[in-house]
Amino acid sequence: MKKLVNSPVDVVEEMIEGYVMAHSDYMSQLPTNKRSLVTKKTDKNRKVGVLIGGGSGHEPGFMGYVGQGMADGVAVGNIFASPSPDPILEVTKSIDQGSGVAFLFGNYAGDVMNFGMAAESADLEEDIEVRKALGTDDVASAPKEEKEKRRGIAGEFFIFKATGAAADFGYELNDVMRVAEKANAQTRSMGVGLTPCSLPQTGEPSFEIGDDEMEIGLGHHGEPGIEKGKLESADRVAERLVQDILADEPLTGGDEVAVLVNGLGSTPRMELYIVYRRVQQLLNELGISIYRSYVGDYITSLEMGGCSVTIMKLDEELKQTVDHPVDCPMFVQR
Amino acid sequence: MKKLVNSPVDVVEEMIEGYVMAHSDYMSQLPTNKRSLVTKKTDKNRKVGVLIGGGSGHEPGFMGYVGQGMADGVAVGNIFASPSPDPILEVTKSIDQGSGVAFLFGNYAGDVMNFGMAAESADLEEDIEVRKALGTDDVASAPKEEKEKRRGIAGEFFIFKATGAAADFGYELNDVMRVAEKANAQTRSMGVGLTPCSLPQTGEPSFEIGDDEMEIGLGHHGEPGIEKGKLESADRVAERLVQDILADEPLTGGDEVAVLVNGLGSTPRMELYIVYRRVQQLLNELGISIYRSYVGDYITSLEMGGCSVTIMKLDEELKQTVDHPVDCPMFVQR
Amino acid sequence: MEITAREFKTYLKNVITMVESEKDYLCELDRKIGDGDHGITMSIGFQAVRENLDHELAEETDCSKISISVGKTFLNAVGSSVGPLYATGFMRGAKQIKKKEVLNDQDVIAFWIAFGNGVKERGRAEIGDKTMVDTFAPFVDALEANGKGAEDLSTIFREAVTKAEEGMHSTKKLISKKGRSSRLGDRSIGAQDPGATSAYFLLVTFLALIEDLTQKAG
Amino acid sequence: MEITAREFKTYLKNVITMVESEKDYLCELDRKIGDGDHGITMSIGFQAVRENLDHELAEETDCSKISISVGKTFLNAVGSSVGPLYATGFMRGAKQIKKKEVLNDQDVIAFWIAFGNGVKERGRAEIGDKTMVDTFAPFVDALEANGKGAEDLSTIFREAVTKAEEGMHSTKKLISKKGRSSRLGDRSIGAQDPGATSAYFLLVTFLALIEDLTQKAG
Ligand SMILES: Nc1ncnc2c1ncn2[C@@H]1O[C@H](COP(=O)(O)OP(=O)(O)O)[C@@H](O)[C@H]1O
Ligand SMILES: Nc1ncnc2c1ncn2[C@@H]1O[C@H](COP(=O)(O)OP(=O)(O)O)[C@@H](O)[C@H]1O
Ligand SMILES: [Mg+2]
Ligand SMILES: [Mg+2]
Ligand SMILES: [Mg+2]
Ligand SMILES: [Mg+2]
Repeated sequence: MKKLVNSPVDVVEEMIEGYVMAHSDYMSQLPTNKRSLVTKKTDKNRKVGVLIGGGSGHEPGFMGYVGQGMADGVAVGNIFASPSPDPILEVTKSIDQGSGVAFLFGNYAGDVMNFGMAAESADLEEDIEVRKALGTDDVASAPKEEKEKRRGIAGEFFIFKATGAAADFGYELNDVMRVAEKANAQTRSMGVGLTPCSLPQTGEPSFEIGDDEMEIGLGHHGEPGIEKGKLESADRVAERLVQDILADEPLTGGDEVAVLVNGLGSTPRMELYIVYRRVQQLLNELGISIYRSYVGDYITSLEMGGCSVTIMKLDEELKQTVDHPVDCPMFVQR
Repeated sequence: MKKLVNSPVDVVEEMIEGYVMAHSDYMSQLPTNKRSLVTKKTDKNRKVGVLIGGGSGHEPGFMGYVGQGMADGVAVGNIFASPSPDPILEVTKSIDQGSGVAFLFGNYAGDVMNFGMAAESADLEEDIEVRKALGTDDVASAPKEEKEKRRGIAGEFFIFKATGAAADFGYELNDVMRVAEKANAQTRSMGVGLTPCSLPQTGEPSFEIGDDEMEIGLGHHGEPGIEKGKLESADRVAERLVQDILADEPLTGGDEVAVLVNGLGSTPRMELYIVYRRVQQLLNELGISIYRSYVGDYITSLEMGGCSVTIMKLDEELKQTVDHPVDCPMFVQR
Repeated sequence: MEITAREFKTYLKNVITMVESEKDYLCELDRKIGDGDHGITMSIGFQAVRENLDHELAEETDCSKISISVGKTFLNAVGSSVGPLYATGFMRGAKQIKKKEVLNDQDVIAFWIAFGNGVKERGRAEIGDKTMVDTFAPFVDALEANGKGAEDLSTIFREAVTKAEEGMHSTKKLISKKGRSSRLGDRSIGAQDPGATSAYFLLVTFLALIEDLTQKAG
Repeated sequence: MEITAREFKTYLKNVITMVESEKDYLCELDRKIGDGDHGITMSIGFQAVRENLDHELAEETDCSKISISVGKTFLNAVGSSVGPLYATGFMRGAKQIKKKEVLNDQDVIAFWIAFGNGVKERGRAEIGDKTMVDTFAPFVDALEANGKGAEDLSTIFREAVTKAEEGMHSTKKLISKKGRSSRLGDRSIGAQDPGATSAYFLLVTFLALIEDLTQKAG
């Protein structure tokens, strides 16, 4: 597949360079590690540092969400690969204000190990209190009984947003983590893939798929889904995704939710809004009201085609976090 | 090509429905014409109405730019087709506050005729003063000597932004149009296409292209470019695009510019930032400083692959317009 | 020859059928030099016209009103370039046949001359710009030259459509000067203009109606 | 048998070569059940190790320090899942050969037992989870069972690598329980685990070194 790159080996470094150049008023790259980026804009109420991270190739995830109202810093991994402990540790040292740091990342073997090792070093070597909250929103990735095995996909956006807001509210680490965990517990996602992506180094499609097929419940690293199905209409896809989410966590009339219809990379907004339309119809039919919606490319898989639906059930506190303004290079909310 | 749609015939209507549902706090659809959308948020200083429009399939262009700080309303056409005069006229009637309306659209035969007919009706039937500013930023679309024949592509974003800001400054129609025309005169774009898009109704790729080829100077309706070339590295592509822009309007050391690296639909942000990196390097080498940059999907062609570079030369007034905050469903700037 | 409102509607229905069957071909032509939608646009427009004929116009017997309504419906449904062009054609044509429930030879000729000139005025294109004007202009010239003569409508119209066809084919070797394809410059050479093609289909379908009616009368 | 620091580095260089030649194959395996990058990750990691060997480690003669440095370099370059896994292997192995410039048979066995156990502890995977532990666990078991016996290193290691190979093949029929591929459930059956495969390559390359040295000595 075609890419606008120089050498595949340099894509991550060059992307970061371009990103920091384009948003020099927002971002700085730490001198200690070029994979460590921190914000230049922090709310003065904030005590607890918020660190996010993971593989690259998910832009705007994750570096796009560093800024006011969301994360203080990010550790950037290779494409679809967790960052190593070193850049995580450097960000941690840079953003800690003495009240500890929240690590937010998706529940993937690599991330668990690397962030775990960094957290250990932060504690032992730097005496910084680190707490971790893992995104596990993908209902397709494990059955309900093994919820702790689930992966994080687009729903991580809601976790970053909620946690960033909690930090801006001036909460202490305990409360910041309580909000992070609540946001994750209340958030569920389900995705569908139409076309694969390809890594710059191999150029090979990440999965084989027929012209009339779709991957249901796929991850956001170009992995195949849990099931291959016939390609269906936008309405049927929306129904399937919403059904799977509601089967996992039944919502009832009167509930309020935030909704994210996330594009995986190459799906036009036109299609995302067509999907959104049906999602809202379905929820409204059940008496569930949508407090706020997000439609667009929030966490992608390079140029993969398809989308996911994420529903976060809200209480008063989460509503406040949803409403909280944000100013990041790739996401702004007033 | 695969699409997440229901019937291809309904895509535009369903997209608009989903859009208005998702952003009901921002947008309303006029009862008189379902292709007419107007903002619910207007700056109280604004006297002159700003109307944008064009074909759909360019999302966030154009409906995504209706809101505070940009346009008051949009007329939505079929995919890659100008809206007809009726929705344009309805929006005009709705947003006019008695001080006239600015029509902003790209210089395409269809748009010129339809917006022209609507402007005539607004004048004759409704006694509303309408002035038109056409986007002609695409340097590839005609030689310098026939500048008035040039098409509008991604640079229209800068025109919308500048004109919206001018309206918010409380300017009268004359001054709003002066800013619109200045913004257009100072803005140049040049694009490159790697992969075609396809219309939902045909599913056929919009152009044939080899695995190692790119279309240089292409339009944003999936049209072929002015020239087919070998696919080159991101740096070489950035150099070619910047060169073509500078050859058209030489910039000199000390000049300040706004830059937009625009994705055409399926090009990952990673690649856009790699292109941006080289663009900034080139401009900085010439002593040109980048006042503000935008990198992302601003005006797309469905799922087309590729990007364009836009450079707007700034004076003090245009800088103010660039800095002016915006709150639209698909674009927010603080 | 006389063409009733009912037959005028038959013509429009034949156009609808023709557009559906040539839709892919028109898109194919537009993909080469434009944005690939010409067949779709024609189809969307004439499907709206079909609705219109089936409902609002079901009882309408004034050919002029039918033509105005068709023009407006087409325009509202498509916008685009062809929307204003064909809509203007239908509106200007309508002016020539005001309040007529039956069209005679001179009405038909006047209608189509006004139609063709309307398109040209709206688009401000000249012959040789590689647009539908390359189909309409020689067609209008032929009608103007022979329209007042002694030949029957069928012969006059056939000759004019032959000129239209030549005009359509001539677009192949032209460099585009107007519309979306003009950006291509030399790359537009070799491709036939989609609008010139749909224009020819509009005309040849009318010719078929005339020939059909002549045969029935004869 | 004795393995000098220089020979230990030769081993690492052989691994680098092996990784480059098996890169596409490892990606291919990872595409089936993971994210398709395992070969790339291994290559990025061992290219960084190559840099390291050529510069920082060029004069280093302490096998333990070499192993620590390789582990850290690999980890820093890749992160990912294999980063912590193999890095932990190299670090734990290093602990067994502290300050040694030359490794004897028992050192080698201790190194690899610690390496395999380190991977297992870091990943918290069990045998049968369809990971590289399916390669390492039977390999470690074999070394532990035979390591103190009378046979020569070459024979002991060859047997252990045979077990590793069987372990690697066993992953084909397993349902993944750990790592990226676990989401696939039943769909993961039939595909060989990429990490189990690269682990086997690490071991079989070491076997080749031993056999090479044995031959030279013999
Ligand atoms: N200014 C013009 N005058 C006459 N015909 C034009 C003009 N501009 C475009 N056309 C015709 O319109 C056709 C394209 O129509 P269509 O594909 O429906 O519109 P669009 O270009 O907006 O996609 C062209 O092939 C050409 O014949
Ligand atoms: N918890 C674990 N324990 C042991 N090995 C694991 C574990 N998780 C993953 N692996 C191994 O890592 C391999 C994948 O490595 P790689 O593709 O480099 O990382 P990633 O999954 O982050 O893309 C798997 O094939 C598996 O053998
Ligand atoms: Mg990976
Ligand atoms: Mg069009
Ligand atoms: Mg067209
Ligand atoms: Mg992998």
